[in-house]
Amino acid sequence: MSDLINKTSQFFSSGIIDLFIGYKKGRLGEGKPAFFTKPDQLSELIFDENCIVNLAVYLRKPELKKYSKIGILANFGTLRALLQLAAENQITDGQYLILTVADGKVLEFANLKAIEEYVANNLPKPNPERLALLKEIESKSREERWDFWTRELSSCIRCYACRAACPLCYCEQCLVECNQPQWVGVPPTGLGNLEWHIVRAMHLAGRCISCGECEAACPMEIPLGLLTQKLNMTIISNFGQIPGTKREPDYALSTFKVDDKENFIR
Amino acid sequence: MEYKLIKLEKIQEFINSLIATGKQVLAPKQKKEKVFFSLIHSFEEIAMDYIQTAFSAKSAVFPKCEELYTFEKNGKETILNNPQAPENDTIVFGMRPCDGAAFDYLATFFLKENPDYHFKMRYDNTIFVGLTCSSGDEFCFCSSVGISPSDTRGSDLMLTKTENGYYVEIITEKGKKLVEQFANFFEQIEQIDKTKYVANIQKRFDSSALKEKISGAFDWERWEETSLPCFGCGTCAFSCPTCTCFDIQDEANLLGGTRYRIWDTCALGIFTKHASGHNPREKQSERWRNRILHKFLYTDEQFGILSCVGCGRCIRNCPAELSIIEQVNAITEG
Amino acid sequence: MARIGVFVCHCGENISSTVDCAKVAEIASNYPGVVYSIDYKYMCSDPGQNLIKEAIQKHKLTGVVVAACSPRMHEPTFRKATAEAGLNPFLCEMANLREHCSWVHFREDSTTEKAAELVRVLVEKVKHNEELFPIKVPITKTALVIGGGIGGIQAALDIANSGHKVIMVEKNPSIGGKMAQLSETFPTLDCSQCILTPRMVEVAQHPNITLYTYAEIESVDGFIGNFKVTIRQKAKSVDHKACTGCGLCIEKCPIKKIPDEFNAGLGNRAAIYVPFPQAVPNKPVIDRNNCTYFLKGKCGLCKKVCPADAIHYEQEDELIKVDVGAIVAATGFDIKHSDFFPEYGYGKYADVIDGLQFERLASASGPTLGVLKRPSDGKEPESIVFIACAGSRDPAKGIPYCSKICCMYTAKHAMLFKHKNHHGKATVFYMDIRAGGKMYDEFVRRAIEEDDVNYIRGRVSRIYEKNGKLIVCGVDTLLNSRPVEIEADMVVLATAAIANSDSEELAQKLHISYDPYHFFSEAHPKLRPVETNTAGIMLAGACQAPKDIPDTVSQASGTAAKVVALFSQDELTREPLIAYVNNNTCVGCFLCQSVCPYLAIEKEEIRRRDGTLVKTVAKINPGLCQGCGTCVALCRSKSIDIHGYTNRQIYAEVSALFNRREYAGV
Amino acid sequence: MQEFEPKIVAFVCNWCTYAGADLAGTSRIKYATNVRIVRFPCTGRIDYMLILKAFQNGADGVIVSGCHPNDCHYTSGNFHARRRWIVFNELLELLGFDKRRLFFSWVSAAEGAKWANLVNEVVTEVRKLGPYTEYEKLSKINVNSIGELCNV
Repeated sequence: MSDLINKTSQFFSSGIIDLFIGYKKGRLGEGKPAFFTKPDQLSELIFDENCIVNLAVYLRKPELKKYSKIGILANFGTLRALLQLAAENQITDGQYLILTVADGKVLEFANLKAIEEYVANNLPKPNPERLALLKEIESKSREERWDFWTRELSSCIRCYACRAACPLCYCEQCLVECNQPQWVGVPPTGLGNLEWHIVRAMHLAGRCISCGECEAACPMEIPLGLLTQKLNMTIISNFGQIPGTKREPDYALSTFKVDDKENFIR
Repeated sequence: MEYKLIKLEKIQEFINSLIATGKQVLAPKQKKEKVFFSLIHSFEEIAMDYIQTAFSAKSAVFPKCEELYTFEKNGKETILNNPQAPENDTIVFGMRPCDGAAFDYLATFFLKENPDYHFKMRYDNTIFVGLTCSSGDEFCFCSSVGISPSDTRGSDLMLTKTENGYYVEIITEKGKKLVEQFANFFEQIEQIDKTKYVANIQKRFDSSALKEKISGAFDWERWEETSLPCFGCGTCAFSCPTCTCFDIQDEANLLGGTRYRIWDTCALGIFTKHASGHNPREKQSERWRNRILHKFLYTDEQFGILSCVGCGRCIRNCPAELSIIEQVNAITEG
Repeated sequence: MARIGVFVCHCGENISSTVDCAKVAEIASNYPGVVYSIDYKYMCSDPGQNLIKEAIQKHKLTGVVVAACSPRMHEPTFRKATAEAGLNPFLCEMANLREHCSWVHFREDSTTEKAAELVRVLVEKVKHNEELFPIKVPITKTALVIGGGIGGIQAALDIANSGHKVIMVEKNPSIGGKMAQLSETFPTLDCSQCILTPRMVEVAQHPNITLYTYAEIESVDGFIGNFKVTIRQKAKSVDHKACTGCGLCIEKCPIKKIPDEFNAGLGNRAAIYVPFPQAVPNKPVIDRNNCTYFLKGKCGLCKKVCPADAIHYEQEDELIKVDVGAIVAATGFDIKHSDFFPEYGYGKYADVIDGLQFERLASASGPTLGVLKRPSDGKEPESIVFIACAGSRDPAKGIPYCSKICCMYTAKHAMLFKHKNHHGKATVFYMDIRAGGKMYDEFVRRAIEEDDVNYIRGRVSRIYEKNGKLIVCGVDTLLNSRPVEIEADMVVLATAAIANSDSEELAQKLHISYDPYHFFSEAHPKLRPVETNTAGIMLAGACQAPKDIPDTVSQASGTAAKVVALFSQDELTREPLIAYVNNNTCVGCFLCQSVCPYLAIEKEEIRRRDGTLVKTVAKINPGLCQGCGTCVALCRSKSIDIHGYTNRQIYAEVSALFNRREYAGV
Repeated sequence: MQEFEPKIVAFVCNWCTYAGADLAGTSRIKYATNVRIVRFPCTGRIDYMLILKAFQNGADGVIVSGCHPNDCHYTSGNFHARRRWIVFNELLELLGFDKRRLFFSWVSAAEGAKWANLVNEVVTEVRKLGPYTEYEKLSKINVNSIGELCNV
């Protein structure tokens, strides 16, 4: 940790950064997001596997505009989010100082290409517990699945915390805020809630970098990450495109292959 | 004031009888890691052992999705239908004293000047059964905002767990009626000293120091810095027992439709966004400031009460672990 | 408030025989916003149209729904009528009561009910229609022709002769293309250069044509009528204005053993060279990759001998910017070379040659001055085997398509050989003979019957050398698949025609699509065969697919007609049913860019008055958008919409679908 | 009792299926009256949300149809649409949505008979399924409910 603090401190003292987004110890020992503007604050800086919040979500905050150069301590999800944001023209190469810690060593990424390589070499396998949960739901009958989701989604209060926590939900006007026409029912009825979660899943299909922040942020404990996870798996297996691994656009839903396979078109 | 005792083994029967007589019982229920107020169908569903629910029970009187009225076209005419009051009473069972105080606040907010038809309809039909806190956690701070963990404000009945069962204080007529209706579950008892059953909630901040600073805090220069971790999820407001902001939404087709009142939050950018596109609260720090000032200044100015009851939900639920306690202390320290 | 008129047509009895038109009109009169509703025998007739026009004016209609036949039939008619009454034509919609209702259902209540609902759907849509105006795009009346082969030449001359300016860009030092390399042409056996070179000269001398040879396309921006093209004029190292074309430099150049591209590698040329005697322009360029001066910094002989002082070693590539209104891609094709075929010796047998090499050997202007001599030892061959479909129609080789020209030129080659050597033995291995075309089959028959060419239907499996002969092992599938072995002095492979190696790169510069084989894609395989998907960019010749000369020339003239038609107007008028972006909500993710088949989505910077950048958003180029709406459905924040099928319109239609109570007139 | 008449909406592209339905008309091929066609420029324009909106507005079945692969008037709109449908279809599958009511097809401008058959098949299949009440019920869930969790 001292290596990380020393390095970050040097970035401050040499004037390379004037804001560093990292983590400090949270209430249960996990990392919570922390913003450092002076090197003497850095004694609180930590990084370990319990630092799970995706810090890329903060980059869109207008409050950060006043900082000339921002450093960010990126966990794996953050790195993928940064790549996807670059592919979507939201950040540029070299805009941020990007660090991570791997095997106890501080890594500074020279550019997005370096992140691409790092991500490619370290892509994790899907969490087996999640897969098992998904499988369990998928093995239910059609009616049971409908019932399961109707019940789960009825808890949704439409706080949109899932959206706020997602580093890729950066639209200035979310679809749910379009009211001419009103695409998604705003009242949290069963219908409006289903529509919202369909829209959220579809908008993240091919873009979701699987950081799990949406579900973590859900105050109602809805397993909504399963929806995006399922669509991601569909996209990877059908089209071979893995979101958040490339700095150039490679979006499954704006590309196609002439021989894309399906079995339901008559 | 009258006092009763309900034995531990009787409480189950009591609840089940409430349900059997058609009352809607809203009580704490476990879901995964959290406890929520939920409509229950039998006593077994109730989670009795909890420090605080994830959300308050405000949905009993302020549902997340409430019909204001329905409308339909009949030829050239448009017919409006107001909703009717629920036929049966609702029992909010097992809410903490801070939530009781919050219902007191809600009643002030909705009923003081222009009584809100829909709120009143539900409020009048709801019986609030409070439950004294026997323990608290580091996020509880009711004592800092003038509420005690055994406060009876806002409750119709107040329960305190003792060795012999639940000690019942009958606070209101409504509460008394309920006890009378189900008299066989209750035993007569003398007033007892609750102190030893009540949690000790430490003061987390100095409310008088805060009061001094807060009126000038709008221009405080640290709002941005202290709110940086907030990414605007709004969970604080949704889970807050006193947050009352709502949005009005119509759902309609060519034949008719419904006007709904739904929860809203000042944490969202669109909350204050004008039709012109201008947004007076452009940044999250401004929205965060609004929430803090609303809790500790604006309602004080308007109604003479703080709209923070120290339940600690906003801290427990915050994905970025922002703390209203730390925030208030920062303001007090300047 | 909307004031909608509904006009229900009986279409004689076509609609009214199964739909109660009067009832539909009556029901429609109760729809919210409908102020006038009437049925009539023939809406499209003059009195019918007048009915609409009068109602528009009398009832101050803000929208018109004509419930009649398919809009694909009469939408223009009724929109015109609407416009004549002073209402914007795009405020008129049609409900398809004939093709989609009366003709496909029996006379029953549900048919009338459906008709009334179809009307309601369109009434709700038209309430959200907006006034639209045709898009006008100014046109720069200059065409760019890329490629100076016969396709480019024909297109350029046709356009130039219609009075429009043409800029022609050719990457080689001379125009002429593949056709200039051919000896004779099928099916007439007339000399290729004899018919081509006058055209080449015409191009060079035409007052409307500006010719850039030894030049390539650097970049293309803009859209139909308004392309901005940058041409890279490669350094010729020779000042063509000063050069008299005397040829002294070529004579004195010490580097003379460079394989000659024009002669398909069968001859040599100097480092400073004119590709062939009839080249246009007939002035040399220096091949810097082979010139001693450029490689070693010494020599300079050509400069010393040049009487006109035209050699300029210091010349650099020049970027020339031109504005054009239309672009013709006529970049031609290439062929696979014999080294592509392991079974035929991977190019290790000098006497296994490709078709283009045979053309050069047979050409009077070729390295052997028209005497057929085999490359290995210069002997005149007595037996030649011609192998058709070398690579073509062979999925295993990655070339599943037919190269189209080989059947004919193989017959021609065999004939040319037989004409030069009457006693020679000509054998052709073929899969099928595809001789569709005027006088084509007759030509092949002549080769077989009159010139005694031996056609064997079968593939060649292997070629090997034995005692100075090439042994061609094949099979005759018409004789019980009997193996055959032919001794040959020379083998000519009709190798597959393929796209140019740089065609993909050029397609990307032009923003046009290409097929899996990198041939350029036409806009529609049947109905728009000369245009590309990018408006204003057309195709001529074999850059689209293998083609022979007549097909290339026809297509070039077709393309020229398209260009001239475009240039016949000062402004381009297009239907305004195209996509548009809401700058306020677009976040500039640009994921929509790749979804557009026409590459019409560009980037636009939104700046404050003081010039600071607010954000970059998508912008639909109205010149390129064709109105498919794929971007509209893709856009997450609904920041893109499309005129004529807006989100509000379609949503209103869907919302109006099933409201049975309304149908009953409640 | 009167037989249930399902309400079917068809979202079709202008160039293929709409024209194919026109051809069914000019060929006087009879089919069930239950279908209402909504015209789009291209299948690429069809938003999956509109499919849901159709069900919300009372459709018992929805047909989405356009040009066969490689036949798109705009060359690739249907390819993009197909990808979206593949993903959307998987989502509906996981959600337990009654996909038996959603039909995707390719009907070209020359396939008037295919169009008529498709409509008839869809009407028969959806008639067997009965009215789509499951979706309709959603709009009542949570209305005036006072519990936080599952209000179903």
